Amino acid sequence: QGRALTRLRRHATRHRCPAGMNWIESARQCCDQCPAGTFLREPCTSHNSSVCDPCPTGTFRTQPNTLPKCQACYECDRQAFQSVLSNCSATSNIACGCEPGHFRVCLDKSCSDFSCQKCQPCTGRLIQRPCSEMQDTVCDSSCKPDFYIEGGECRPCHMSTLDTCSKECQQACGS
Amino acid sequence: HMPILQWEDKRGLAFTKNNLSYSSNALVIPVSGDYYVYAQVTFRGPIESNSKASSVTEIITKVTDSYPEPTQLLTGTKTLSESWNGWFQPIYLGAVVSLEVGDKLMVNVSDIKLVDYTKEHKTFFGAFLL
Amino acid sequence: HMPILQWEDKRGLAFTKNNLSYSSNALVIPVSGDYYVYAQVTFRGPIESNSKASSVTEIITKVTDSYPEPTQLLTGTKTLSESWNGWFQPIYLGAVVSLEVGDKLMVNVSDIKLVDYTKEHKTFFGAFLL
Amino acid sequence: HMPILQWEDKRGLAFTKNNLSYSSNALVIPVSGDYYVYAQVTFRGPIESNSKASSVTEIITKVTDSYPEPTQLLTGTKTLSESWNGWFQPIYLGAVVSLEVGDKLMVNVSDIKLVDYTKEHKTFFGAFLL
Repeated sequence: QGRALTRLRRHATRHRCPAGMNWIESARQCCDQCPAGTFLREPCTSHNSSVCDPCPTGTFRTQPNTLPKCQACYECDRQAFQSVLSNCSATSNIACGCEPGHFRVCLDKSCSDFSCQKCQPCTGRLIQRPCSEMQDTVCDSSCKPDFYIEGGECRPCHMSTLDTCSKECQQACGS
Repeated sequence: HMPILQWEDKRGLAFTKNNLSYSSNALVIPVSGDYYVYAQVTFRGPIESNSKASSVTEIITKVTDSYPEPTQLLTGTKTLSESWNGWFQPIYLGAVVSLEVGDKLMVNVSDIKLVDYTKEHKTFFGAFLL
Repeated sequence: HMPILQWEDKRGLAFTKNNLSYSSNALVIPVSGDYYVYAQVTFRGPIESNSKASSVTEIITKVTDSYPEPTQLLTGTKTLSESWNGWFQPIYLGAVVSLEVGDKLMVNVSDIKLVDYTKEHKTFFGAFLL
Repeated sequence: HMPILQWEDKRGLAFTKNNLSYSSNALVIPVSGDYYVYAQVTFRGPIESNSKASSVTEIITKVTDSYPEPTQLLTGTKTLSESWNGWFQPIYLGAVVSLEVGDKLMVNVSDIKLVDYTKEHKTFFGAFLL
């Protein structure tokens, strides 16, 4: 019995409220939730309902709630090449992406935190897959025509001179 | 969301008192008020799986029964420029937050396999009412 | 002196109470006593300007009307060995200091452009009376 | 054991009160209870001796008359990937621990020569009763 009791006690402290309402400790009763985009300025009383106020600018609430404050909007890291995909509104946080010519380097699997890194240029190579929001450019492993490989870089044939034209250079650029 | 750390709440240096209880990976707030909440996670690597972690992140999160989304309270995120042999990286977080009775506090990490859980004095989590 | 950080003191997780007020970038001490003062700044880079930061520094400073020079209370300074792609580096500071009514607490940083101000749970500042 | 740091307890920002005293490198606990204990050590190198430190460690330790072995309460350990020119690395630790009257708290470090003791706001140690 002791065991059942402890389990019971656990539930007794959790107050059950009808859907769309939450238990408010200070009011000692269930109150209506405030809609998304607002917060609970004053809990309900036995004779009047919850007082909800709109989230002040720079804050938001995505869900119906009985919370005393709204959440502060994030900001996009403009100095680190982030761009604004959608602004913060009363019901949704700001969404950030990367500026053109940059891709996301995720800090964790959910990629909620990321830095924006410059896409690699495929100098002297064909582009296998262009740079996208989530991935760097994929360059062809071999050089474009009229380019030769040297130290992992593709160099234009016209830049080479007779004595600097290595074996690879001669193969790619002809005599 | 990121994986949640599990904690020892009785043995060794660990303890809970004044109704601040620990259940299903969370500290449960017994009375509304301002709390100083803190946590340190020591990360270490590389581990055998070849996943080259480029960064580690620790987040103290609040979950409220009455709201479906967790709130991130404190975050420490550090990129790793360590070479391939063994590395250690502690991240400490602590601040005052306003909490309501019934709120639950948890610690999330970017990769649970990188957490050094071997010694209680290297990775720890707590809160006290002001 | 190093640049002073500006803080949000009302929206989101931020709050002030018991007359500990925030004005012109400083927490103003309402009553003399010992306070636990803390701050975390998350630094990140590189940023587009080509300045290659070799280190980052965070200092919690006290300014008193009765003394012209600010006093450095807590300092965290870390060299950076990061490579060219994105890096993150949090610095947390916290300690007990004796303060007089009217003292002002501020956070200075080595380079304001390197501060990650994008999320309130990554960079924060506070104090409480013991 | 690792070397023990010595502290200034009177001059500058340092102070002790309410019978929390400092003697022979340790804070002495005057009354049993839960304390928030914290310490930051700023390490820096390389120093002239050619010992290439690969990591730095800070440990807050408790010594009790009634038990011969010291207890490690909090540990921060960080590998160093710094290059050969000057590096700085702060380690902050803080948590609530249950202490008995007469317990002694000390700070041990992996290498005393690497500790930056030049400024009181870079390396500090303290505790307060909850």
